[in-house]
Amino acid sequence: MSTAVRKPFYLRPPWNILFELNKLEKLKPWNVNISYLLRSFLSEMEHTGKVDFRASGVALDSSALIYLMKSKLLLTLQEPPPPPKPPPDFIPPPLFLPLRHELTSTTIQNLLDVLDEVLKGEKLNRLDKVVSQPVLPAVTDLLPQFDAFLAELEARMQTLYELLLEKVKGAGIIEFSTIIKGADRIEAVRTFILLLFLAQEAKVSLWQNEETEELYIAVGNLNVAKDERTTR
Amino acid sequence: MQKTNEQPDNSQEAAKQAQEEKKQRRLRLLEAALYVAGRPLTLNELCSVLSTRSKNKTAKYLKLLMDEYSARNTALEILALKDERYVLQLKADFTPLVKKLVNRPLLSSGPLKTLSYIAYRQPVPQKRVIQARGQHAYGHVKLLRDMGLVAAERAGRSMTLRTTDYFADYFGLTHDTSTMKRELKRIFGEATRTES
Amino acid sequence: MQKTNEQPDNSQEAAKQAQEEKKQRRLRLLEAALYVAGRPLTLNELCSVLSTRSKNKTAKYLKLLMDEYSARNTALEILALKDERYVLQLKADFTPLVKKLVNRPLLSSGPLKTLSYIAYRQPVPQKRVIQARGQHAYGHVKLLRDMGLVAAERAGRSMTLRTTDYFADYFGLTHDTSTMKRELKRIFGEATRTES
Repeated sequence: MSTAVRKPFYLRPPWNILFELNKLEKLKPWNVNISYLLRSFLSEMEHTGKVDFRASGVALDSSALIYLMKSKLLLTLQEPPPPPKPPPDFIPPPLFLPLRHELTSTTIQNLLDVLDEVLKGEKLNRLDKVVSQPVLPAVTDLLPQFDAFLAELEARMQTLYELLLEKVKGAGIIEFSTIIKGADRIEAVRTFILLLFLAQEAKVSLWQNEETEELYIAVGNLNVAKDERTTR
Repeated sequence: MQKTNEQPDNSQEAAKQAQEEKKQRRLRLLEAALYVAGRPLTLNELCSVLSTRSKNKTAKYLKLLMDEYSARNTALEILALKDERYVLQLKADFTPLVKKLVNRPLLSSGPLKTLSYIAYRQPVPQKRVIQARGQHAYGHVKLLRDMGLVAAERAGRSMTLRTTDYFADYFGLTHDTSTMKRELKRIFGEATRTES
Repeated sequence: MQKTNEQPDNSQEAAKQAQEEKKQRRLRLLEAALYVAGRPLTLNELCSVLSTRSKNKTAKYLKLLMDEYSARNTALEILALKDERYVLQLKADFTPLVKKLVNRPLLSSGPLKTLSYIAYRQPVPQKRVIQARGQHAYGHVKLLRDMGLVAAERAGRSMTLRTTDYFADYFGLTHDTSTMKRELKRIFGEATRTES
């Protein structure tokens, strides 16, 4: 009976972060390596031989949430943490100048000598007076990776959405297990994450049967009666 | 017994000495201020060096310092100018003898050009100065303001620049702005007439 | 008759007086030179002010002038530096009291820190200075170059910075870079020791 009392492995660090959503909200998403967590989660589950779809589902949901948090931060242009700085160089204390009175050699004649040149410069500047607008770097220069990421995401979402529409023939409900039949685990995870993004855009709605743990995907304009089992 | 007898003398002596030290300290502070400024200082500026509001008191100490300098055999002199200003300077007859040692310009040529432009066009919007002199002139204006050669006035969202009294003192021009501008225009005019 | 009797005395007196005047004249010339230069002057430069080739003679007068300054109650001092150089400057304890009256930039500690870093690491790539001191140090370097305290040399696409002779003069340091760096290490060493 001791196994029943013992906590499942995924409630221990580092995976516990995926199962304690209240903690997750306080975290900086940049500090979470989703890929590592999910890989190790899967291999640990494989190792113990106990495949728990429910735990997998929660893990996926949490990962998707973290992914979303990262995406949102990128959208608000929060920069990823800078690389660690090299150890600081020795900065000697300021050298304070001893005060001396020093006569300087500039005369009004010197001032006049340069004025001539300055006034010529003024004329030239008026001739080629260009309205200089503040030059901001193009958005693509700032966020090339983000752009690629978004495009990739959009494309995959579109592909999945088209697949779903095809399967349900315009509108209908389909099980998650049907969609991922024959796919390996990573592919299943990818599909799940894409589903979450589609759900966020209200293109699909998702709910889960608590008994069978099957995930249902409603596609198109379905008037689905919601019951108390409806979950996100 | 002797000790008690001497006490009044001692304390009197001590008070006198403290008074003298205080006076000397003030004279030295004024001397230090005039020396490092290298330009005429107003009585108000000198009051602030002594941390006093009394112009009379400061003027009294300045008189003492001036007397000290004139009594001493020295190449330097302290003069009282009009408008309650005071200056420490080299006596005029020494100037030609040591002038060759002065080889450091007031400003390097970039900031000097910007200064000449401001002096010629003043009061001039900072924007116009930048247009005429380029983006790097922002740094020049900063330097010129730090050096007290140029003052800025905010007019709405823009900034107007003009030269200061220090500028006038340095180049031996009058302080009165309109007279100074006439002087400047005349001098500049003479210099630039050939150009047009 | 009286007149003839007095003649030897008078001429002796006159000679003595002439001698004294000559001495005073020389002291005043040296004082004037040190005052206008505001930087350390070499014994050679000071010889030329006295129109003499005798370093000994000039050094003797300088000694007299230094004694005169230290005997007098004054805010100023004349110091003999290494390499036979002499400087007139404000006594250090007056500096904080009159600093605000100086019409020269470079009194804020940011640019001074950048300057001491360059002095300590010289010759140093500008890139490294920016890395150590941050982006705002571009402005500091510009200011230090404008002030003539730092010189830049282009080496390919990068820029190497070092301090100028003027810098060395200002701080009373030797002109020889490696000796100067040793001197600085000692000064900084002392400064950091007291800080920690």
